[in-house]
Amino acid sequence: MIDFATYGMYLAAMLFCLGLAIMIVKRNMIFVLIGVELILNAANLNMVIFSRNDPNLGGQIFTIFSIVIAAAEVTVALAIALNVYKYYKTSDLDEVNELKH
Amino acid sequence: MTPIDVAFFFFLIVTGLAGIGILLTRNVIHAAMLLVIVLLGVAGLYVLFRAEFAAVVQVLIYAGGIVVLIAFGVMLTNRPENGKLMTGNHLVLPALLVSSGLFYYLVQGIQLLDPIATQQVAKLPEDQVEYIGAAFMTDYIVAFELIAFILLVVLVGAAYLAKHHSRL
Amino acid sequence: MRSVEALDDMSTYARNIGQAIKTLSEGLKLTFKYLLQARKSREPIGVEDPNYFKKEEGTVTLQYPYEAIPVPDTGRYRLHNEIDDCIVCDKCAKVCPVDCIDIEPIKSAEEIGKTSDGTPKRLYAAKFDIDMAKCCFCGLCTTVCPTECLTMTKVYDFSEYDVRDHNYVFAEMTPLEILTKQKAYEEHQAKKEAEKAKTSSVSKPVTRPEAKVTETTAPSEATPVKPKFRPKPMTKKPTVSDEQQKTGEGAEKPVKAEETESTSPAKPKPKFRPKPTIKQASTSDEKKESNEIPKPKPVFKPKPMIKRKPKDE
Amino acid sequence: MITFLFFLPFLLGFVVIGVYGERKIAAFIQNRLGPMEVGPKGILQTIADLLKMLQKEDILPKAADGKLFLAAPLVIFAAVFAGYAVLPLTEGVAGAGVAAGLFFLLAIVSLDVLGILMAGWGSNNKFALFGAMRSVAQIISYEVPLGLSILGVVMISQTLDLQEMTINQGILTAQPIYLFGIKSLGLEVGHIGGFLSWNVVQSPILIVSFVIFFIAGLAEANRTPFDLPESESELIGGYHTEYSGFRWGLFMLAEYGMMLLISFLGAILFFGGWNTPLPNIGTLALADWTTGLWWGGFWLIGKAMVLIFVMMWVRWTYPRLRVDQLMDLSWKYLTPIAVIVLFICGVWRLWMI
Repeated sequence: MIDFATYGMYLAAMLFCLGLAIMIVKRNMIFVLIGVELILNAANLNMVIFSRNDPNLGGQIFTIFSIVIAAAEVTVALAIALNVYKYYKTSDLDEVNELKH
Repeated sequence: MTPIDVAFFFFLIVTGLAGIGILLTRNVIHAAMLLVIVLLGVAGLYVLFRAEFAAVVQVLIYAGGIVVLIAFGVMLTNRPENGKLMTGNHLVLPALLVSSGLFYYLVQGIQLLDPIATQQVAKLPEDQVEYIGAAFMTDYIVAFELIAFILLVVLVGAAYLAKHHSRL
Repeated sequence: MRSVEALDDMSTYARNIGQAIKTLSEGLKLTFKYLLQARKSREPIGVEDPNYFKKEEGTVTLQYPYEAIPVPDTGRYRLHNEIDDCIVCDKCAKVCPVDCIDIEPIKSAEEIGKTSDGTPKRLYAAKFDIDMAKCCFCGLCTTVCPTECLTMTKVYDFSEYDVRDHNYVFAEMTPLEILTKQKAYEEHQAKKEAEKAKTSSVSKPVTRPEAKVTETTAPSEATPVKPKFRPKPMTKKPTVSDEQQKTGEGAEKPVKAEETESTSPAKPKPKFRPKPTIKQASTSDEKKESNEIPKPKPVFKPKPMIKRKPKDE
Repeated sequence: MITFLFFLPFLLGFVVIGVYGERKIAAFIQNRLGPMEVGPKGILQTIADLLKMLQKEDILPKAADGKLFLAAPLVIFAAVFAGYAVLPLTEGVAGAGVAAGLFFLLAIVSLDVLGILMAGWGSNNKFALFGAMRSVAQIISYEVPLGLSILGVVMISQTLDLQEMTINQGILTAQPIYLFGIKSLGLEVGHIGGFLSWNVVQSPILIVSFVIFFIAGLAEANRTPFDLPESESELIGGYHTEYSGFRWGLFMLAEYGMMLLISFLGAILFFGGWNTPLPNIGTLALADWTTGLWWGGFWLIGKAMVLIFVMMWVRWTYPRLRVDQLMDLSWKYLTPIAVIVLFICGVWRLWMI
């Protein structure tokens, strides 16, 4: 029997670190958003893995909650990104450094 | 290797490679499409970890909804340079240091876990969909209603934010 | 006030829905009716048929190559020239508004034959091309034709793969024949010149007209401009058209006419439809005129004739 | 696996017949004859077209984003075809027995949006991009009324498993079925079967639901009157402007596959799936006689074909909508009505059945 759970957790850790690296490395707003999604997915994957041991399916249920929240978060983030782009004419986060309106 | 093992490692490897691909690519649209692969791979892993409902939700909301939103966002907020949407990298070294260090410690942590304990599979409810539906309406009713409320707020808020304003 | 407006809005909303359902179902009913009518189909009946305009239901298309609406007997579509009746008068080419007829005549020393209505022929048609791609089907050429050899036929489907195939060649002389005819005429002229030179002391009135004739041969009947304008291969053979086959066969008369020196393309003799010989008298009159007119003003020779002729009719 | 082996050839065959049927129906509605040349009555026309299409060059535009461009048709087709995995074909023969089958179907079909987006963006052509943007906006918008109308059915039949849902609409059900779903009438029609036990008859409010489902399904399949993603007259063909040969064929295959999927789904959700429409009348046990393995497949495909015909009929009747009308229809009309119907379905389930 292959230890699915451990491999899954390795993958989750890897996704988390990839997401972190993407958030730091990339300068584009959308890329940062993608990194956030990866981190959320890593967390969800871990929850699902451990939910296997839970007859109450708590992990799964919270995964679903987290997915829905992620959808809401992306929507708002994109609306903000759209506005930032409209104002600064760029989607590069380094150039968006003034608080002035 | 049973077919399930093959499927498991297939999803595992595809997900990992696509994730690395996102880090390496400089094309935003390619990154979004690789994100779809990651999300579908994770959904496949959900199925193998006996969470079919979560997998379907993942496909429906993440792959079908969020990525499309992201792709739309890319198209609306980026100016293509000679046909491609490219973005620069910076702080490569610190990022690699931080993330690989974190990865090292996470792997250490995972190895500390009792492998036997993680393999014990509890007896899950027969009809997961029914069980989850009931749980939403009983044990998790507060969270459920909160989510509904948040979604409503987000719907209104995003529409307001994205509306054409001369000033915010 | 506001509630009234809201009520109003709601009623328009409901009305919209009701209207949508009504109109959509009506549209579906209509198309379904047509779908059912498709069992009936239009028959290939001609315009003479009293039921022609009564067929309102069912599919209106005919499977064209297999079934076609009969063409009325008076249908005027593709031009056809009965080359044996043609006196190569060039009227059709002159009257054509789109210049689709291209004629190249060769003069002959003597009368080379008669058309079926008795008009004497004095010109060989080295080239008689009608470019149906240019033709505008006005029918003017058929009205001016003195011998009624140029007609519009009932053939209406003459599509081709190559636009050049729309150029119908009616002349049937081979290049060799053309050369020999030209040569014969030149020799004839030369002979005349020689005779003239011999009898140079003879009174002028005799020589004058003949000198004129020699001059006019080169720009014979105002055509020399055209060949330059449209250099078409004269030997071009249009693909399969019954007209063409007819004209190809109709090498009879020229052969007879030129017994003396022709290399005689002995082809099977065609049978000719007897041509209506109604206007024999008038056309022959004009023919004579045309022979006389060149004397005073050769360059514009056929012009007055063309104008006069429609008036005659 | 059985359904996979069945549906792939079936889909290919259906596309051939469907294109021919579409052209014939279009012709008849427009007083024409349609294809008549290839084969008797033009039956082989589609096959000839197919052969021509397969011989064409697979063109990759120079400025296109190669990877996205080449992968897009495959993604679209795979997404649509994956939807077939959970369809119950006949009695006892169903695809993957996923408990959340219907949910899975909705999820996987929504993936073809990505393929369209990839095609539109990858082509690097403004018409393709316009078409893709329109298409994505349209599909996402119409997923809302589609989902809501399906949710009503799910509420009434209390399951997400399509096979179970089908069983509950025929004589094989274990549950009692009341006429029009009204218990107080006291007419138990479960043993009569036939069309009386279909969902639309079990709870007549689902007729409204079906209309919404059908309209939204048309929009999902990018069919006229909602074909403005590919509107030839303005966008040259929308997101598949740049495609040629076999990849273009995959788009067509996906479109017809989507049509067929929506038709199957409509038949299963509202018209009893593989259940016979003939009821048992006393000793004349028509329903019993016409229920079985082969009958099931026959009835399901027959019902789907009727719906396909209606789609084609609609296509050749109505003009194309404008973008704002499209959005108005989805958000101002279909979605509110779907919500109301959903509410009524809940009430119906609680009090009537």
